[in-house]
Amino acid sequence: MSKRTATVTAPPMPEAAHGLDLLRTMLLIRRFEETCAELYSAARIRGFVHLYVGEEAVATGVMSALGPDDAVLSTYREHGHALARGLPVDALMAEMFGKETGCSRGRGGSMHLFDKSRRFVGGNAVVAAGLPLAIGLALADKLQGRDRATVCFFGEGAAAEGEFHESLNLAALWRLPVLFCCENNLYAMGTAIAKEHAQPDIALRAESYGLAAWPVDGMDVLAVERAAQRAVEAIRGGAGPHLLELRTYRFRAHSMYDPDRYREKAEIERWKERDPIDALVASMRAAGQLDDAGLEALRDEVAGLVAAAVDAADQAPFEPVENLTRFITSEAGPEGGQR
Amino acid sequence: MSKRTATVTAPPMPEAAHGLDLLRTMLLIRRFEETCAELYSAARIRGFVHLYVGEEAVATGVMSALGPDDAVLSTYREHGHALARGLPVDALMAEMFGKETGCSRGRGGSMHLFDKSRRFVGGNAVVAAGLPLAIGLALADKLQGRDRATVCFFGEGAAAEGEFHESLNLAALWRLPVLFCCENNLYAMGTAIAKEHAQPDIALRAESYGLAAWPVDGMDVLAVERAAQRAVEAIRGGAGPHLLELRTYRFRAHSMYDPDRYREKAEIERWKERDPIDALVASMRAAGQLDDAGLEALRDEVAGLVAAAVDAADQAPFEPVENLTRFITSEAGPEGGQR
Amino acid sequence: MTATLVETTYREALRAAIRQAMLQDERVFLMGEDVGDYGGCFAVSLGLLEEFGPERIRDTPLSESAFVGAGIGAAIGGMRPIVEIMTVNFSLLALDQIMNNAASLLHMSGGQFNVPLVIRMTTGAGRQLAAQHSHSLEGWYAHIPGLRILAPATLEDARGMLPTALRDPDPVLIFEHGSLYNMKGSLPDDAGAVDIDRAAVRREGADVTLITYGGTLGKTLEAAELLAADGISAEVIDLRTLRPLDDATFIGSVRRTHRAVVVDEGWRSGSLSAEISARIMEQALYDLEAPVARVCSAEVPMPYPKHLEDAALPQAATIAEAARRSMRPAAG
Amino acid sequence: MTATLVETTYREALRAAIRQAMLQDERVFLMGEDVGDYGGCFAVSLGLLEEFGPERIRDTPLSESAFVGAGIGAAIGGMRPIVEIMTVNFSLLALDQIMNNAASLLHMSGGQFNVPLVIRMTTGAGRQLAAQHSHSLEGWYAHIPGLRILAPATLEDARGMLPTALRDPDPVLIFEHGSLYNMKGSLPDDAGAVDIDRAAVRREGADVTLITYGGTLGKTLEAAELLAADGISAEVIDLRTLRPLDDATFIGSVRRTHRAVVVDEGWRSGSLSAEISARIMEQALYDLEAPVARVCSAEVPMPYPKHLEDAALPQAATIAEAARRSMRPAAG
Ligand SMILES: Cc1ncc(C[n+]2csc(CCOP(=O)(O)OP(=O)(O)O)c2C)c(N)n1
Ligand SMILES: Cc1ncc(C[n+]2csc(CCOP(=O)(O)OP(=O)(O)O)c2C)c(N)n1
Ligand SMILES: [Mg+2]
Ligand SMILES: [Mg+2]
Repeated sequence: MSKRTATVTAPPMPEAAHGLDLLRTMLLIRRFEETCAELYSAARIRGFVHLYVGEEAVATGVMSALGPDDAVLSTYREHGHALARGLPVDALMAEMFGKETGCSRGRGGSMHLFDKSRRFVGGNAVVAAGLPLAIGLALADKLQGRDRATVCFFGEGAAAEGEFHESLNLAALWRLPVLFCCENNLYAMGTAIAKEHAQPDIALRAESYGLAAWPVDGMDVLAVERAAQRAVEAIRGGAGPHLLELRTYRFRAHSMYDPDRYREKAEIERWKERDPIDALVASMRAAGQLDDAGLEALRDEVAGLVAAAVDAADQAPFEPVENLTRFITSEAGPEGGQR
Repeated sequence: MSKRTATVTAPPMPEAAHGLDLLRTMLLIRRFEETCAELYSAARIRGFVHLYVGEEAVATGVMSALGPDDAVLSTYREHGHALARGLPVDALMAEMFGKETGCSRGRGGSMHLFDKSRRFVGGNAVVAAGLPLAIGLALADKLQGRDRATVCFFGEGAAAEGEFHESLNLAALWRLPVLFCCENNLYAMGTAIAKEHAQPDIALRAESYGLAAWPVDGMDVLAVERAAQRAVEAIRGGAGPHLLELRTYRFRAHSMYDPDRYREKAEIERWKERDPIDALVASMRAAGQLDDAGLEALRDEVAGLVAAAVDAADQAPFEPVENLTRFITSEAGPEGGQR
Repeated sequence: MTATLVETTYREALRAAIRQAMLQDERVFLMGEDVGDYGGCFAVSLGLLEEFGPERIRDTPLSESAFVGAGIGAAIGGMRPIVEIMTVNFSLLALDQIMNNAASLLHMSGGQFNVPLVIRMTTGAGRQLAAQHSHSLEGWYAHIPGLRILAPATLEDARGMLPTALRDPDPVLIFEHGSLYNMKGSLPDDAGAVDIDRAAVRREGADVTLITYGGTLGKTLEAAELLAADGISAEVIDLRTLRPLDDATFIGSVRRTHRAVVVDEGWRSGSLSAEISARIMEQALYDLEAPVARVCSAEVPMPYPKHLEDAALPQAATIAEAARRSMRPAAG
Repeated sequence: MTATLVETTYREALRAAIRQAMLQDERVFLMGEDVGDYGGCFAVSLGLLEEFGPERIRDTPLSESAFVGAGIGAAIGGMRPIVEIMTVNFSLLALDQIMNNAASLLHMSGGQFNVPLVIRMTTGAGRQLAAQHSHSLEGWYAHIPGLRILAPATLEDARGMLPTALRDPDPVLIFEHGSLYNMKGSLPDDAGAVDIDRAAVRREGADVTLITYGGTLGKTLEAAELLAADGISAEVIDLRTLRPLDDATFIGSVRRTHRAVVVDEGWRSGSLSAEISARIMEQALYDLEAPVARVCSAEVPMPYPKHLEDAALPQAATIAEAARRSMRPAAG
C-alpha cells in the first residue's frame, strides 16, 4: 500500500448533541439490521439481504455532510445508507416485508430501497452500476447550474469493474460534482482485495484520473464526517469530483446466504475491537458527553422505533395482485397529456 | 503530460540488411494502403476501411521483436499489423475483395483479417474488445508453461473503455505475459485525446495497475523495435505484463468515410514532416546504407507485390453462395468424432 | 395557409428533429461518441455543435456503459437527454444499464423514478460492414419490458418520432437503419411530432399482409409491386413501434387477407417475426388460409462480400416468393 | 455388472461433472467470481479449490467482460475453460464478448478460430430476488447464431451436459436454474455425458403437448398431473437444448396431439415460446385443433414480494388452465 494510507487523525469532539445524533443513527442501523437478521431466520424477510454491521460509521459520517438537495446512490448493502439518509424506519421495514407501505411499495425489497423526496436514488444490485447514474445526476446539476453534490457508494470489489474506470474518467474530464465513496471492507463476497486488485490502494488509483482522493478510517465516524464535509465543500466550490476510500470491515457474512468460510475468525475479532459504535461511545464518555443512562436511553429509543416498525410492517397491506403490471410505464402519460 | 514523455532516444543504426527489412515492410504497408484507397474510390473494396498511413513504424517495429509462436491481436486498423506480421499480401488483398482466397475466406474484409498459422488472432472491430482475448491467450500460455508473449494493439481511445481497465488489472494481477501496445494517434475518430481522457498520459495511467509502461516515439521504427524487444524479453523472463504507449499520428482520415473536419491542416502537415518512412530513409542514407537506386528498387519490389496481389485477387473466385452458412459451427464436430 | 413541401433526407429529418427539440426545450441535450467535432458518425448532428455549443452537443469518450448510464442519471435529474450510441453493435456494452436501470428503475422504485431518456442508434446490415457492424437487434430489444422501441422507416417518422419520444416519461430507443440516411423525399416544412402508438398501413391490399418495419419497408414495398404484377394484392404494414406492439392493426389486416408474411432483418430464430407469428396464432388462427411465413436474415454473423450479404438478407424477390407460396400453401 | 444408484442433488451433479472433467483433461479449468475461496456463489464448486488449486479453480475480480473474454482467448489458446458467470443478470456486462467474439470468431475468420468455451450461469426467478436478480434470458440468448444453449432440468442433465459441452469445438452456454440446485434424486454412480442434440419426452400423452425446459419442467409435470386428474393426457417435452432447437421432437408430438402449450419463464413478448409457436405455425399448422398457447412470465421487472412474484411466473395451475382451454378452443 502507498504512503498515503495514513488517515486524517482524530478530529476534535463535536458538540454533545451532534455526537448523540451520530450515535443514534449508528445504533438505529445496528438495531434495524439485527432485527432483520432475526426476521430473515424466521423467514419473514426473504430474498438476498446484505448487512452493514460494522460499517455504520461510513454511511453515518458521509450522510451527515450532505444537504437535502444532494443525491445519493447506494448498492444492495444499503440499509445503513437509507437510514442515515433519513428514510423512515417504518417505510424501510415495510419494504423488507414486501408491503405496499414500503419505501418502494414493496416491489424492491432489501436491495432496492428508494425515496424520491430524499433524493435517495436507490439500491442497485448490479455491482458498480450506480456509478454511471451518479455521473448523469451530477451532469444534470451542472447543466442546470444547481449547487448540489451527488454521492455514490460502492465497494472495493466494484472498483475492478469497467464502469468504475469509465465513470471516474467522465467525472474528472467533465469536472462533475460527484463524491465517490468506496467502502473498502477488504472483501468482495469471498474474494479478498489482494485477489481483486493488482494495486489495492484504491485512493491512489483514483488519483490517476485526476481526482482528489483520500483514504479515510471508516471505523471512525468523526473522521468520515470531516473528510466528507471537506470533500463536499470542495465539490460545491467547483473543485470537481472527489473520492473517499473508506477503510472498513463487515462484521457479518456477505449476505444471509453466506457461510463465511473465507475469513479467519481472528481477523474478524480484531476488527470487532474497532467497532465504530463502541469507539464513538468511548470518545463521548471520555469527553463526559455520555453516561450509562444516556446510552441506555438511546438504545431504548432505537429499539422502540424498530419494534414499532416491525409491528406496522406486519399489519400493513400487500399490494393487490391486480397491480402487478403497474409501474412498467409511467401512469401520468406523456408531458402535456395523459397517455 | 508527465515528465515521463521523453522517449528512448536514437538507438544505434542496425545492420544494413535489417534496416532494409524494416524499410521494406513500411513501404509495403504504405503501398498496400494507397492501393486500397484507390480501389475503395473505384468501389472495388467496400465496407469500412481504416488506413494506417503514418503509423507504419509501430506495427513494423513491434512485430520485428516477436517470434513465430507469439500471438497478435489487432483492431479494425489492421493492414499494417497483418503485413508486418507476415501475412501474405495476396491473401490480404483477396480479403479486401471478399474473395475465397482471402485470409478469412473473404468473410471478414478489411476489419477482420485472421491467420491461424501466424497466430494472428485478428482484426476486431469493437473498440477494446481484443484486450480480454489477449488476457486469455496469455493465460493459456501461462497455464501450459509455454514461453510466449501475446501482443495486443489498440488506440488511445480504447483506453477509455471499461475493458481496458478490467484487462490491465487482470494482466497485472495474474502477471500474464502480455504486451499491450497502445497506439496513441491523438484522436479517436474525431475526438481529440483531451476530450477522451481526464489524464491523457496513457503510460502513466497504466503504471497505476502495476505494469511497466513506457512511452515510445511511434514515428521512429528503431525506437519502437528496441522498446518492444526489451519489453518482450522482460515478459519472457517472467516480469509480467508491459505496456508501450506508441506516440504516433494517422496522416489520413479515420476511415474512408471520414471527411476529416476536426483536425487543423497545419497539425497534419507538421506530423507529416515526421513521416516514419522518410525518417528511416534519412538515417540509412546518412549511415551510407541506402542510396537512390536502392530505395527505388525497394519501391519497385513492393509495388510489384501489391500489383500482383490485386491481379490475383481480381481473378480469384468468390465463395459460392451455397456456403453462406458454413463456419457457424465447426465442421470437424466434437472431439472424438464427427458432429 | 398550407405548409409547403421541402426536399429533404432521412438524415436531415433526424437532424431537424434534434435541432427543434434543442431550441424548444432547454433540458434537451445530445450526448455520444463523436456527435460534436465529428458531426456524428453518420453526420446526423453535423452543424449542431456550432449552433448549441459543447455543453449541449456533448462528445463523450469511448465508454458506452458510462455515458448511457449518465443519460439515465441525467434524465432522473430533470434533463431530457438524447443519447446516441454509434451503432446497435456497440450497444451491447451498455445493455446492463439499459435493461437493469433504464427499463427497471420505475418499477423497482414502486413508481418513483421514471427515466425520460431517448437513446438513438444506427442498426442494420447491407453496407458490407461484416459480422461486428451489421446487427439488427431492435426486435431483440423489444423483449424488454419498460422500454419503448421505435423504428422510423419514413422521412415523416424520422422527423416526427423524436419529439414524441421526448415527451414520453419513460425510456425510448430509436433505431435508425443505416441504409436509410440518404433516403430522399419531401416533407411539409411544418412537419413535427407523429403518433408512436399505431402501426401504419403503407399500402392497402386484399390478398396477403406483409408485415415489416424499418430498413426492410422499402424492400417489402418493392415486393408488393412484384406481386401486383402477378395479380396478387398485398397489404404492407409498417409496425413503426416494436414495443409495445400494435397487434390490432396487423391482426385486423390478417383477418381480411387470411395470409401473412413477416419480414424482419433480425436473425430468424427468436426474432420479432416469431412474436408476430405467435400473436397471429393466438388471435387469428381460424382466419388463416396459410401458415404465417417469415422472411428473415440467415442465421450467420454477417459476411463481408456483397453476394453473401445479399443472400443473407431479406430481398424483394424472396419476400414476394414467400407471399406467392402462401397463396398456394398446399403446394408449399 | 450394473451401476448402483446414488443419492445426489442437482448441485452435486454439476460439481461431479466439473470435477471429473478436471481430472480427465488438464486443459479444463474453472474461472469466475468466487468459484474458489467462497466455493461458488451457489456452492457448486465447493471443495474444488482444495483439490485442484488456485490456478485451475481461478477466482476472478468483478470484471465480467474481461474474464469472459479471457475465457474466449484461453479457448483459442488451447485450453478448455469453464467460465462461471454468477448469474445471467450480470452476463449482460459480457454480452459483447459473447456475441461479437465467442459466437462470431469462427465465421469472421473463415473457419480458422473456433472457440471451445463453456460458460455456466444461474438463471431464473422464484426466490424473491427482485428485478435485477431474476432474469430468465436463456431463451433470449438462443437468438444468437454460433452459440449452443443448454438448460439442464434434471439431475442426469446436470451431470451429463457439461462433459458433452466440453467436447464441443464451439461455445456452449449452460443455464442452471437457481431453484433447482437443491433438487434431490438418484443417479447411477457411473453417470456421465448425455446427448445434447435432442429434446426429451418427459411424460407421454395423447391430448396436448406441453413444451418447456429448465426451471419450469417441474411445474409443467405438475400441471400434467392436474390434467390427468381431469382425464386429459398431456405429453411433456423438455427442450434441453434451446439452440439449435430440436423441432422434430415437438413437431412430431404436436402432429399427434394437435394441441400445444409452451411454458417459458422468459417475458412473453419475444421469448423462446414465440419461436416455438412460429415453428409449429410453419410446420404443423394443419395439424392443430387449437391455437398454440403460451404460458410465460408477466412482462414486468420481477417484483420482490412472494405473492406478486408467484403471480408473475408460470405456475402449474396456469399451465393446466391453458391446456384445458386448448381442449375447448372455441370457448376460449
Ligand atoms: C455485476 C455483478 N457481478 C456480480 C455480482 C454478485 N455480487 C454481489 S455483491 C458482490 C461483491 C461486491 O463486493 P464489493 O464491491 O466489495 O462490495 P461489498 O459487498 O463488499 O460491500 C458480488 C460479486 C453482482 N451483484 N453484480
Ligand atoms: C465499442 C465501440 N464503440 C465505438 C466504435 C466506433 N469506432 C470505431 S473506431 C473508433 C475510434 C477509436 O479510436 P482509437 O481507439 O484511438 O483508435 P484509432 O482509430 O485512433 O486507431 C470508434 C469510436 C466501435 N467500433 N466500437
Ligand atoms: Mg467489499
Ligand atoms: Mg486513436
